[in-house]
Amino acid sequence: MKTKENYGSAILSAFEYLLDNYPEVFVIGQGLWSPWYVGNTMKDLDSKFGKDRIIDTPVSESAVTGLGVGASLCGSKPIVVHPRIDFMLYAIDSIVNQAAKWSHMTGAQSHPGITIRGIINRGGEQGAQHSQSLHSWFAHIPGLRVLMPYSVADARDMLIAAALSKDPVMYIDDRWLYDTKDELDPISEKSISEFKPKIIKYGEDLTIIGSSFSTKLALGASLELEKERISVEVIDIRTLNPFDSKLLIESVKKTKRFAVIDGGWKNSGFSAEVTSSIVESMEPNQLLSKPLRITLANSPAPTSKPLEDIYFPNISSVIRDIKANFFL
Amino acid sequence: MKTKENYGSAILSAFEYLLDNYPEVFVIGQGLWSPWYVGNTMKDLDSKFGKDRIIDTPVSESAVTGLGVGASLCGSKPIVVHPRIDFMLYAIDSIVNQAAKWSHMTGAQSHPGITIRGIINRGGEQGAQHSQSLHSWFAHIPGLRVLMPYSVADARDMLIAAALSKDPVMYIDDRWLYDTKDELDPISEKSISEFKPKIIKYGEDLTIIGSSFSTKLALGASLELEKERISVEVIDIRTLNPFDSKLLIESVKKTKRFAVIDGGWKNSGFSAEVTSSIVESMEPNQLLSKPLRITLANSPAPTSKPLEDIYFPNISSVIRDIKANFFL
Amino acid sequence: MNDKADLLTRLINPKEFQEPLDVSGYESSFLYETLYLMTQIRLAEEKLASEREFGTIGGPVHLSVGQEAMAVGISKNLNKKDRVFGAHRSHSHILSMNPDFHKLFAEVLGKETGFSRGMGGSMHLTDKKNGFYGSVPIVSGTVPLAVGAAFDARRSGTNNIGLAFIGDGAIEEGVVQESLNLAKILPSPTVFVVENNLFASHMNISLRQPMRSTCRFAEANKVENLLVDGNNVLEVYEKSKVLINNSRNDGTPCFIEGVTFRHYGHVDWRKDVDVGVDRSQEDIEEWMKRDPIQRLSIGMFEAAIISKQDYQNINDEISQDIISSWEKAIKDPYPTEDKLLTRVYCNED
Amino acid sequence: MNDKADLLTRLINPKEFQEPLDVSGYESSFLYETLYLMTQIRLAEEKLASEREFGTIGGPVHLSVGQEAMAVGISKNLNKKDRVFGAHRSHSHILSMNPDFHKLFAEVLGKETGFSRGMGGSMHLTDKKNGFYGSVPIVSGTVPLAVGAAFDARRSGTNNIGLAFIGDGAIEEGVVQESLNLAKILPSPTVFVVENNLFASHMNISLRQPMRSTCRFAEANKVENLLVDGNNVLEVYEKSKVLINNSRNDGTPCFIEGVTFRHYGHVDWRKDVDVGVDRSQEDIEEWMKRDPIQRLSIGMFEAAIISKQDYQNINDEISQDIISSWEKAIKDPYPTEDKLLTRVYCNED
Ligand SMILES: Cc1ncc(C[n+]2csc(CCOP(=O)(O)OP(=O)(O)O)c2C)c(N)n1
Ligand SMILES: Cc1ncc(C[n+]2csc(CCOP(=O)(O)OP(=O)(O)O)c2C)c(N)n1
Ligand SMILES: [Mg+2]
Ligand SMILES: [Mg+2]
Repeated sequence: MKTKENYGSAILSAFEYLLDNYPEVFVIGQGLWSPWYVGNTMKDLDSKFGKDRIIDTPVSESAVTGLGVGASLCGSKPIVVHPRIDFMLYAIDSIVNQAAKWSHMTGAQSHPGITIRGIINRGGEQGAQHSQSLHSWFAHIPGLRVLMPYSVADARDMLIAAALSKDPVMYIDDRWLYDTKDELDPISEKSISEFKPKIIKYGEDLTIIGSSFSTKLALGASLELEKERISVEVIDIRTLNPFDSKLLIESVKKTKRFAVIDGGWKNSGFSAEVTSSIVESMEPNQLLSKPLRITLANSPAPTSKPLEDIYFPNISSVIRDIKANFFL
Repeated sequence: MKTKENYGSAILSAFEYLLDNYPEVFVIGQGLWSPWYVGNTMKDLDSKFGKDRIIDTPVSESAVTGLGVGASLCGSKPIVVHPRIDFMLYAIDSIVNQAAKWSHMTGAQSHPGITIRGIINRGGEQGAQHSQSLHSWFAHIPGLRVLMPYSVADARDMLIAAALSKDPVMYIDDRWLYDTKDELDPISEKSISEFKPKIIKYGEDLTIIGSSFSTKLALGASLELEKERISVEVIDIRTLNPFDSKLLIESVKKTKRFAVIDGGWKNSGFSAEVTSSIVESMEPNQLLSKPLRITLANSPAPTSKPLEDIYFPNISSVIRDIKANFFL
Repeated sequence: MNDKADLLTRLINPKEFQEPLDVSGYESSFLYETLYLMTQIRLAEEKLASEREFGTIGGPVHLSVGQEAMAVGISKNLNKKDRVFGAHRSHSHILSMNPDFHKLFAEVLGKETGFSRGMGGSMHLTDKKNGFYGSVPIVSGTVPLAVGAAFDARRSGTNNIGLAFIGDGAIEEGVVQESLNLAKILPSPTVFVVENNLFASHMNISLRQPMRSTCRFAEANKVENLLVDGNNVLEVYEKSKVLINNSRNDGTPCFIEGVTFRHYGHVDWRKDVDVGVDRSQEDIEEWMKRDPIQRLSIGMFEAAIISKQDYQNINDEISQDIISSWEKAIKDPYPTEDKLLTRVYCNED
Repeated sequence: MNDKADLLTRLINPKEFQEPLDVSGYESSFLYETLYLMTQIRLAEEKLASEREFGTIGGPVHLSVGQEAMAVGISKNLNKKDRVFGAHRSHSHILSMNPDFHKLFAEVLGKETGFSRGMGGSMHLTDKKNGFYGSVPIVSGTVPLAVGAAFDARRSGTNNIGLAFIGDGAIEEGVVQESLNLAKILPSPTVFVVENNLFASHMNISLRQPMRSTCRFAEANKVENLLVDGNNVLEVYEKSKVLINNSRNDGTPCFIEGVTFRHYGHVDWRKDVDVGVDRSQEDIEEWMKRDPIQRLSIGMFEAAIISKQDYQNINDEISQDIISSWEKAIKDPYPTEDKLLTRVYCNED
């Protein structure tokens, strides 16, 4: 029996599933006792599962995240929620110095199976400190797993897999996707290592690679390009760390052209990783054209509406950039 | 009149020059009243310039860095010193959310001309939390300037330019370079934007690109390869952000092959930026071979000596990897 | 210590301190200016509330309606060479240093003529030449900056101070605790002003901290501190004057906590009674009776310093200003597209 | 409060508290075990000091020689299901839970047979099954982890506690302040143990904080706390017992500060008198007279619980153990090269 969900409700379903089935799971973060902080993704969890499992907190991102790491070493499966990735900059030590390195430093005798849910919450003239998606940073750190769901099913299934993983996982969802709809199969648990890059549309002339909201742009642009008889293959990355580029390389060997869309900045961003991991794995003459990266403009997020409109890539800017690069 | 300096004493000379000539300069950070914390790079500054300009601090990286940002908005030229980049993870908010974005958020009416000196201090079986060089992270952030001196002259001149710049600058020096020696011209102030990538050895068959200690590896490897009649061009990056790839592209158009050595991790690291910015700027058939990235192993830094030996690239591992990739 | 505890008990009970202020002993002009400034802030924010509700304003606005006594009482002890920092709820702070409606409105609308040239909106305000260095929405983000600005003031031989307006939520961020110690030990003449409105977004302070006053953190760091009725502008003014002057003269930090309450919800125009945890309609109504402007204006009526009609005229005059400033701001240009990239660095390349 | 201030004044004066401990009322076996454990830690660290000086040990060692009473006095109130965390100076902490010389030495040498399988060295120690969850050199890095481990203990219905050993330097990190509030408000049975050795590397506490006792931060967060003579193992034991048991029973945090002193410099074998700011040779000599092991052993001699000869025999026995453990560790294998990559993740791929 399929159920209708949107991306937001799929996240809620994942929480409910986890809380129903795993007493070790608890959720902690800012805004969890408020109905409007994190969209509909955690609605009524506190009344359903109790305020001792759904824990709202002081404004102390650093200690709250560290608490999650410590609890995870003891058998709890904590999910630490940061309503904005921007706020997590206070919690970087616990994530990068402690959680990511703990297994290695202790000779793999103990694993911080914490899930950190960082929400990308941008646009709406909120500006530089309320917009960031630092997924490239976390992709850079060995020891972290970084998942970014694009599809409704992934939004649900990845959260479950993240919570059940013994490794520290950054699960990053994007509020711009919350209304995406789909019909989902009943929940079946998947291992976190199953969420490899995936072809979500087949094509012949060009591969466009994205993750999270960028995959939506890739798909949207590809449908437009299709009308002009340009056949585009679209790949959704899903897992940025550890990153497996096999599928991308195969696809590009076929299409011989590729573009990457990424919701971060360009310099040393994940779009650079995608590009590099492809070009270093095939002889140059297997490509018909130089690759293209489409990213945020090289500035902090502006607040003023007209600047916001050019700061974030959108379907038409993507099409424009692709046509320009590939002379299509 | 040339003076003999090593990388460490060159940094000390820069501090002395700045403190002598600019009353607005003050230096703050942990260990500044200790003779052994930061090598010889700040020796006796406190007794020479006074403990009110050379300020040692509580163990509070976050507030100390924020203090520097605030003071810089008012006309001071603070240099905040972190004896290890690993400790700076507590100060990320002040660097990335505040300093990097301040000019943009305020309509360029006020600029945090702070210098943050982050020292790479690794090896010696110190392990995962005493080893990091997160330059790729800072390269990712618009609004920051990121300088990594390789040469003795740059170690001195970049610090001066950083301190005098009105933008927030990360100046990253590597303790493994402190003993490098050179003869230097007298100090003449340079604008921070002068420190563009630079060819430090000409060659024809292959371009190797590095920064900081990686440039030393590049040069070392190139001299070995030269003995086998492989002519290598070596480029020292110097400024990672804002990043100007023009010279790299010209070089690679000539040599048609390139490798990047970087002291960070691979995934979404600066080595990916170098690679991408080159391949996206030339037609694939202008390259004779796929590019190569040489980075840290994909793990936290180990402590055990035999593992440390394989974790960090060295001249012979660089030569091995280059020969394998380019069938030389 | 016990005095403070008793005072706190009364301060957090909204039924207390509803009486009009005793204005005796103050110059009429001082009272008049104070009332004028508070009313300016109030009406400007009411305008923002309604324009936000209407949809003219695209981004969030965090309103300090009900809290004006803190900004105004403090700013009367400041000068334009001081270095003031705020946070997400800082319209009152910037206006108290310079009540330029047009620049505020233009900024909130993202216009080139705004306080931050349209690059910041409501949550990123700056007006350096009037002493307002900047506000940003990362909670506590500017607090160490204020310590640094104060340190610079001292280093340059001035007797200016750095000041951080923070909330009862911000105090929970570790960097604020570090900043208290740092300001003390350096020392740096930093004034920490806590507007304790008993809430951090939806969460009552009693759910976040073991006590409802935050002065104890100043105590722990041996920082001079006091707890005041944050809805009594005269008390805020008088008491903070002493501490701020000490800071100026000695170069040391101080800490001033005022208990207050916001009339609106955490963000935008809704009163949001039902989404605040431990925030009841009844409380809000009681708190409206402790309204800082009402307490001052009625005090002034009773002392016959101004008449109700005078005050109505003030309101009308301010409203006129607001309307014309708004209309001007609406017509102003947005930053041109190039500004997205040219304002990132100081253009040294 | 004043009692505490008086006590502090005496505690920071090394000329005080040099007398042997009064051991009356204690079981001989308890005293014997305590002395034995402290001596084990002392001699093991002396071995590390000399091997480091000699060059056999490649990485830094932070020695707690002089501070053994804290680890031992506390650990006597702990069990193997408790969750203990340390920092850069944690040989004493891990040995007090499990005095396995061989595992410590092997770890310091980077051998597969060490506490952390050779992946951590001196600064990253773990022995989970004996209650020692981990230590790392980022100052304060494990403090919120201890709050979380304590929270887990409570959630799982046990009466175990989480414990963080920290220094007077670590308390300056904002995350420790956040952790105190968090442990209090949740609540979480976290025991914060401050080994106040008056220094953070080279810097005397008086150059870093306005007061020399750190208990005031516990006060600010309404966390039960006490200040003890950190070189009196019996006092540490007795007084911490009460607070730790409260934490166990009530699920609430507590805070125990002991004033102590390290005989060596910040790192490695040098006494480094001259590089410590405000650390004089004279002070060190006085502090040697407050040596915690000497005070206990002399107390036991005086009470005729053991003889000097017995104690010499203990020392010899331990030294023998140390020699054989060291020799074994030296011969042990390093982790194989594949371990560099296979220990990063939990191998789910
Ligand atoms: C670092 C960070 N964490 C969380 C938030 C979300 N947030 C915005 S305002 C706020 C409440 C702040 O409360 P308080 O400091 O009391 O200020 P008030 O809103 O009451 O004026 C929170 C938690 C944020 N903006 N920044
Ligand atoms: C985050 C961080 N900042 C700075 C350091 C450098 N450092 C190592 S130990 C130490 C002193 C810590 O002092 P304290 O907490 O009192 O412990 P003690 O050395 O006295 O045992 C410092 C500053 C570090 N390791 N981590
Ligand atoms: Mg508040
Ligand atoms: Mg100490």
